[in-house]
Amino acid sequence: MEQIANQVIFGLLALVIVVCSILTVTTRRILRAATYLLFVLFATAGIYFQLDYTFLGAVQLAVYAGGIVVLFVFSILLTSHPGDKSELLTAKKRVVGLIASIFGTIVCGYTLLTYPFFTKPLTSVITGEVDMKEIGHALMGMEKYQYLLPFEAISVLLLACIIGGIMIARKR
Amino acid sequence: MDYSQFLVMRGEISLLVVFLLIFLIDTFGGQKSLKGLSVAACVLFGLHTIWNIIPAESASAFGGMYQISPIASLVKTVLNIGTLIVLLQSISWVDTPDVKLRRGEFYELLLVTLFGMYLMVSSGHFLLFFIGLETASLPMAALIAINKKDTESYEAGAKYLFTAVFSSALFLLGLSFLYGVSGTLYFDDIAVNIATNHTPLLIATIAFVLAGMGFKLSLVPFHLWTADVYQGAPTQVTSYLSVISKGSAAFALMLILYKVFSLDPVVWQGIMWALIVLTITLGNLFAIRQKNLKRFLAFSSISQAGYIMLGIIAGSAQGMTALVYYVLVYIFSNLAAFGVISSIEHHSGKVGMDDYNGLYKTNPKLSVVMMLAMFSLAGIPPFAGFFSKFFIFASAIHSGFYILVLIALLNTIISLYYYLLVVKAMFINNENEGCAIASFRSDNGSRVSLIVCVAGILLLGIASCVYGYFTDLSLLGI
Amino acid sequence: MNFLSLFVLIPLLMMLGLWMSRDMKQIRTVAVIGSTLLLALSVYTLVEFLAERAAGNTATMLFTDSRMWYEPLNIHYAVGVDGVSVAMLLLSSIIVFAGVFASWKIDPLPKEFFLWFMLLSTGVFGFFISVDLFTMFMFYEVALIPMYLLIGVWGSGKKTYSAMKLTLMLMGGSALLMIGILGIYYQSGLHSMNVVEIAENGHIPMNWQYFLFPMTFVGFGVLGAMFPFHTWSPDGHASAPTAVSMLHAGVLMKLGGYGCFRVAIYLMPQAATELAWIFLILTGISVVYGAFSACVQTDLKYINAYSSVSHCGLVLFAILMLNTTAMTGAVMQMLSHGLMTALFFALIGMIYGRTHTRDIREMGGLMQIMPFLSVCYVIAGLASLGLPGLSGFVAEMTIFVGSFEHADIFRRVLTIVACTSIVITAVYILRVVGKLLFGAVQNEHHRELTDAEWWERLSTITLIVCVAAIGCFPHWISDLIREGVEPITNLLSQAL
Amino acid sequence: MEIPMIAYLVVSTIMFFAGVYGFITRKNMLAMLISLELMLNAADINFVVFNRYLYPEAFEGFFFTLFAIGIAAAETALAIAIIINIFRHIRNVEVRNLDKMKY
Amino acid sequence: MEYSVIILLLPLCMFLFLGLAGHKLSERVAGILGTIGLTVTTVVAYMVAFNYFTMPRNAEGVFDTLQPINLEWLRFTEHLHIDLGILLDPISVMMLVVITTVSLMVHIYSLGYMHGEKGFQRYYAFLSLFSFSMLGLVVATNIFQMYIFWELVGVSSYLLIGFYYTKPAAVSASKKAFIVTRFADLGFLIGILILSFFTETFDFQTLMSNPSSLVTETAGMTFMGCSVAAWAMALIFMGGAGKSAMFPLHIWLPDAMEGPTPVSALIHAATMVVAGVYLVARLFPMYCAVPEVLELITWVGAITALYAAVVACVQTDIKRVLAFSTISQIAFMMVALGVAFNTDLHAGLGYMASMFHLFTHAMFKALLFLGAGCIIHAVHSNEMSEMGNLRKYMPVTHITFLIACLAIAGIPPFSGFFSKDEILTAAFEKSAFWGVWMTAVAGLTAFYMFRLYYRIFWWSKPSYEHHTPHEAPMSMYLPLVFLALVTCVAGFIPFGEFVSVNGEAYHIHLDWSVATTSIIVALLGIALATWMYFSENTRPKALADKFRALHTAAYHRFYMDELYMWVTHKIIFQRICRPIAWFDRHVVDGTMNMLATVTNGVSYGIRKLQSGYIQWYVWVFIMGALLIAVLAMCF
Repeated sequence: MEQIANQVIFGLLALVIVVCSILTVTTRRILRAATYLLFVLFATAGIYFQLDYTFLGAVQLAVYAGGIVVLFVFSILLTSHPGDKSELLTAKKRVVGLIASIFGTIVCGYTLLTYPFFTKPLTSVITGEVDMKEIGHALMGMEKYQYLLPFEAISVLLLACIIGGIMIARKR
Repeated sequence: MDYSQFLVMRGEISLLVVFLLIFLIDTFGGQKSLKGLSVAACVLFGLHTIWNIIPAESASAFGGMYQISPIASLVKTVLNIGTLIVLLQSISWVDTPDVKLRRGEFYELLLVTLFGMYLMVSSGHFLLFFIGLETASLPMAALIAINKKDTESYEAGAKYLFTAVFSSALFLLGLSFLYGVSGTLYFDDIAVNIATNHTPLLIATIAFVLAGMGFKLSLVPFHLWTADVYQGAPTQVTSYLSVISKGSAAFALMLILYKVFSLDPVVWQGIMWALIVLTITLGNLFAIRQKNLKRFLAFSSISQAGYIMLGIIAGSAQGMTALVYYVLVYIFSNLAAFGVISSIEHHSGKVGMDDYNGLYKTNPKLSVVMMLAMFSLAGIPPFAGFFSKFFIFASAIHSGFYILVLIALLNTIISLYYYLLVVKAMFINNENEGCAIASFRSDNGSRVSLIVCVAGILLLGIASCVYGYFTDLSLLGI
Repeated sequence: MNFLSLFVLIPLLMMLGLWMSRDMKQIRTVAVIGSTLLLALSVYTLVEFLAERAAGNTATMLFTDSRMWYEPLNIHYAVGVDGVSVAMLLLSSIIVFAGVFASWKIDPLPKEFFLWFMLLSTGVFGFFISVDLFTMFMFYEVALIPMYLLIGVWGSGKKTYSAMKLTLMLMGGSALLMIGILGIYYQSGLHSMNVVEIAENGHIPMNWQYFLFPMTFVGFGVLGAMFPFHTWSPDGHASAPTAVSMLHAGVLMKLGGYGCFRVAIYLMPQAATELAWIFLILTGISVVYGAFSACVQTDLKYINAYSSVSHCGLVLFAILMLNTTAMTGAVMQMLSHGLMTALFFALIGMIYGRTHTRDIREMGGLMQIMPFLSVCYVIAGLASLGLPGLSGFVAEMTIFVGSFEHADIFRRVLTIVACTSIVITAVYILRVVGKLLFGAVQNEHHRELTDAEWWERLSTITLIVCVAAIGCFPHWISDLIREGVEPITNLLSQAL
Repeated sequence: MEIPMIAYLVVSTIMFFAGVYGFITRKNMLAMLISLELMLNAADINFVVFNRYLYPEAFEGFFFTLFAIGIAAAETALAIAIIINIFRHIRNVEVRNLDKMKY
Repeated sequence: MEYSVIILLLPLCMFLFLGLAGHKLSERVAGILGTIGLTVTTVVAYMVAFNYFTMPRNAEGVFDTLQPINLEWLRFTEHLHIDLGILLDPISVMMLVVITTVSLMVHIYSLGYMHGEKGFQRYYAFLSLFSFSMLGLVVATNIFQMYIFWELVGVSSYLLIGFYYTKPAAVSASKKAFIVTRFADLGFLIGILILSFFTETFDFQTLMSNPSSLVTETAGMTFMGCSVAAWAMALIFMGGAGKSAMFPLHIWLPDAMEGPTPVSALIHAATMVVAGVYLVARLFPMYCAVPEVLELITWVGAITALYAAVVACVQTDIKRVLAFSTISQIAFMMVALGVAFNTDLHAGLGYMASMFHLFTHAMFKALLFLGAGCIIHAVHSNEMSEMGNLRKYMPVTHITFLIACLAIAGIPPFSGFFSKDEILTAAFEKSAFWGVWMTAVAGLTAFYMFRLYYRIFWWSKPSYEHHTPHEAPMSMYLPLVFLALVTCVAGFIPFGEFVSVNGEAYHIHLDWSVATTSIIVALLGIALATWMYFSENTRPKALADKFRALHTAAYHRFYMDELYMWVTHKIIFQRICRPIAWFDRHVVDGTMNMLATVTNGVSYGIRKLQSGYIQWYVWVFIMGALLIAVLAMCF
């Protein structure tokens, strides 16, 4: 029963992701695109939840949906009038884009499908979500599979991006 | 918790200290101290360079996430030297009214990107590597767009940023595949786990990883941003981009290929073979027609990247030595060229090749420096470029890539052609009526940097100890 | 540091001196002192060499000195000379000496001119004293690149085109060469760049020789103006300033022959034996083809350039005959051609400097106007067409006799074909002499021209004396060269 | 029956290349950036799925995704700054206006 | 006889001295210095000759061959080396005498003839150079030395023909002379190469010690149907034929008359042009080893003799007549050699006759040329139409000229009679065919010589308006007188005592049957000439009209020059050189340029790749990555 529910939920999430992804890149209204993106991000968070990575799902919601999409919406509102439609794409451009994406899908799909993954049953290893304490230790530890250094490093990156962003965006 | 592990990261720490000091001066310093910022940056960075000049022992920290080897440490020193030269060359430029407001940011962003490159060079884990890659490229976009009122500059910034994030997305996809195949992101473990793997997925992975790195190195066909960005960015940033960024990426790519994909090099050697041929040839073909010197040097640097790759494809300690040596020489030669260009641009605002007609009559010293740089880039003895080319070819030949080297060598003819065009403009052509570049005296920073570059061009080849030293270090392992 | 290194050091010091000179007088002083020192040094080398040989030293190379340079690749700065290189050094220093005087009044930028000129000389001398493949190759390229600016800045006519063509084609050759050298280095199994060592102990596998020999030979052959890679020569020579043409045709083209001899054949005798026929055909074509082309040219320098193609073709042709006599002849031909073609170019430069044209149709009767130059021109012409008593004759005869030593009909027929060049040479030389020097004065303005100045006289007389010296007393130079050639032919006979 | 891993992978692949399509075809720079988010997100899903299905012992994919989200945020911020800067100068964010330098 | 080296060194020194310092000297000093130098040389040569021929013969009754000096000059291989030395044997000593004598006469003569010419000093320098080269040629100890001096005489001839270098005709004549002989020398050189390869020596004495070595070494080897030995010897003969102006390589000689007349006398009559004969004589034993080549020599000689004689009959330029007569006479010598054989003295009669004729011909032909020089000097023209009746004005010239004409026509007791008679005898010995042929040519000789003689000295008196011809100065007519005296007495020299095919003494005795015939034929020729040219009349013109075709053809030397012109200009120049030069510029060089153009074109063509649009860049990016992946998977 649980299995079936899982499958149904996955099916829904997958459908949302696929449909909204495509809508995101095809809609002519930029604000709608942002909205569809939001749906995709929600659905992705859903997948993370489904896979018992609830912390990750939460981060996804907070940072992506809460942060990035809001940023997008603000800048969209800043740079265009709501309801503006961008003009139709030329056929040539569409074909070119389609070639690349379909070719890419085929290549990646082929490689993934032919690869003999040795999947382990989901339930056999861990059940339930990841322990937050464990996550904290891993994030702050210095041993193998612990991530203090990247944590420090990304802080520098974020600082630099802040500096850069401010520098570019400020008036003078 | 063993915080002494941070001590292994001597170079990164001291770089961050420099960064913080500048940040502090910038943020809290008065108007007066800001004036001295450029000099302070040079001095501080010089100290940092000297502090790190002795290569570190091989060591591993953070459970193998950070790995340092003598040769990697040497690469950092090489990058330091290059950055120092760039800093010297930008002393007068940051004081121009447009840039003055942002000079603090200029130094900060520059140092952060360098920090990112450090991480790339000495990471042992793909997460750290990826963060390093992003740290090296995202602030770079801001740097490129630093002349934000200048159309070309922000256009270049946007082009760089979009291509960079696209390539990092692709790189990320490749990494996810790699993770799926090997189950880990530690370099050493991956190498063990994929030892006998020959599946299409792994091949696609290699292709995507190469594409991601190929962007930084501007290998054909991942190079198209290069020319526009080089042209649009401020010259100082262009020079930084063309030597430091490229040099670090080259070494990082080598690191990945040697460490991660070392056990089965046939696949990536095949891909590299094609990439090298394309890169050198197309770079050269585009360079022929360029009239803007910055754009011209962009294409020249594309083909130079192809030559650098010859050291990687060799897949040996010799290739590694040759690569690092090549990068060093390339730094001196290219920075000499950019130094001249920026000096002239600073004084006359001209960057066209035709503007250089008859330069020798008005500015003989600068033209001689430019000529030396061109000859060195073209690989003419007795300048250092000849030696670096020879060694890199030797390493590729040693690994049996005769045809590849032959193609590369035939391409040197084309490259010689366009390098000579610059020489021709300066020495042979007559100056343009009325709009010749007037005679001027460049600022001290440029002078020092150019003298350093010329010394490097003239001495690096003759003084064999440099190459010998590099060899000793690279034999100690990556 | 043994004294051979002075050959590189002196030009370098001269460059330093030139760099510091302030006016024309100082420039000339430096140039004259330097070139005289070089001349003296090469004579000293010759004397020492002969003394050493007389004392019974039979090593292949004398005065060797080897210093580790690049240890990881076992590259040495290794010098040493044998008979052939001694002869070449002598040739180079003579021509540099003459060249300095021929460019006495160079304009504009005299300082820069001599700086580049001396860089060129450095390369040339360095090449001839090197016994290490890397250093050899390095000096080879050092000698090539100054040509670009020398022609481009001080040349005439379509100088930028010619300079570019010359540089690029020669660089193309050196690209092949680099493959060849690296291949030799890695395939010989010795981890050594030393020419003598590789020749004596190396074993380059046969299939590799098939690849590397053509690379090396063509690489050097381009500089030796081998058909069909000779087309840089006419344009390049025509556009170059006098002294540069002299040095280029006189010495630089010899680098090609010397390289073929010292690297391609010395190190890969088996392949040389088996593949010689291909290049024999090409060089045979060069010989006749160059001569025929020269017959219809109207520009003095073009005539001489094609004549150089023919004569240098003969050099390579003889080298490929792979026996002692022919190779001795080849080296003698290098010497002889070097001297007389330098003489030719010097004279053409002097005539051009006066008449401002090189078109033989626009000149005539110069004998009445500038007798000294004209007589020298006739002498040069006679040397070129192989008059006994001048150097061309002994060289060509040695080559023909040597080439004819082969028993197979193919080489004999080729030899006979090559022999016909002496007739064609006579045709175009006499055609020029007849049109240019004899007959009536074509242009009345020419009557006001003056004959040679003292520096020009010095330059030409030096060369003429050398041409005549070799032509009259060939045995010592021939013995000197033969002694240098023999180790190679010994290897060849082992290879058979 | 469990959900097969490959299903997730297919979804993420479609998402990725939808992003590629958008990136190549959209005219608005912000729309391109949105497409880019799709691509990054797709790669993140891969990491998570591989981690969960294949290598659940360690949390490498998990943490990679965590950091990748952070990086994505940073680059979005920077990109938007640059786009805003462009908007200030040319009053629109059409990508085709960025063609001053070519050939 | 080491002192014989003076013979070579002295002219060489004279040449160097006059060449380098001549222009500093006055004309007179230079001329006299040169003459004195040559006088000394002549004296030494006579001493050598005297000493040599008074030397006792060896056991076989032969004069020893001496090599007083032989230095190695250039070593090729163990066996092959060029030596420079002096070889004295009967023919070389005889040649020494001939050359020095004629040369001395010319030196003296030129003092007057060239007086006041621009470049007088240069002229004497060249004369010395020529004397040196020619003497070096005849005393060569090996074939390569001969070749060396062979080339040197070629060059001195070139320089002297082109002495009047401002005259285009002289320049082109000198060029022609040089190139034609060069072409012949090519054959000579190849011949030497073949010869030396098989016999492994250049040395004459070694070669002579085993004359058949070449044949034995090359036994069985053929090339294009002929044996290699025959090829070698024929090619060497080609060199001789070129120098000696044998048909068809004769074309340069008539043009060579553009040079100063004394030069023609020296080089193109007496000495250099007989070098070919001398060469064949020198290698005679080797030629006897390949009789087919001797046959060839006979044919070439005979055809040349007839051809030249016919042409000589209609030429109007007196020097040209003499030139063709020279060709014809040298051909006589060649025929004599061709019909000889070295088995015994009798069979070798032709050899002796040839040398004898060489000797006598040198004297009287030099005399004729010098005489012609006096005439030209007097009337300032070469054309017969400008002359006539000159006997009144120039008595000495007239007499000496007549003597020479009688000699060449073969009228006893002048020298030509004796030598020519021996040749005819030898020809008859070989076969009647050759005898009759050569006798006919001898008749023609008498005819055209007397045509010349009458046309100059009799005929009618043209109007010498501007100047009256006068006898030449003493420096000019003294040599004439001397040579005339020699011509009168030389026939009585017992030449066979000194020179013969195997070196033994040979007593010349006239074969009266042959002699009578030849005298009668000669007299007939003279009579015909007298009938036609003794005084002005229309008979020559009538005859010319009657045989118009023949006359025109002969006048144009049977169009040999035109043929050569056509071959050289139309074929070699237009059809070979120009296309090659075109090919070089447009195909070979064009390919190189095309490489550059194509590169540039490609560069231009692909510029759109760099379109400036990010999305295009990205598209290329992703397609590149995917394609690389796919390709890598495929391979």
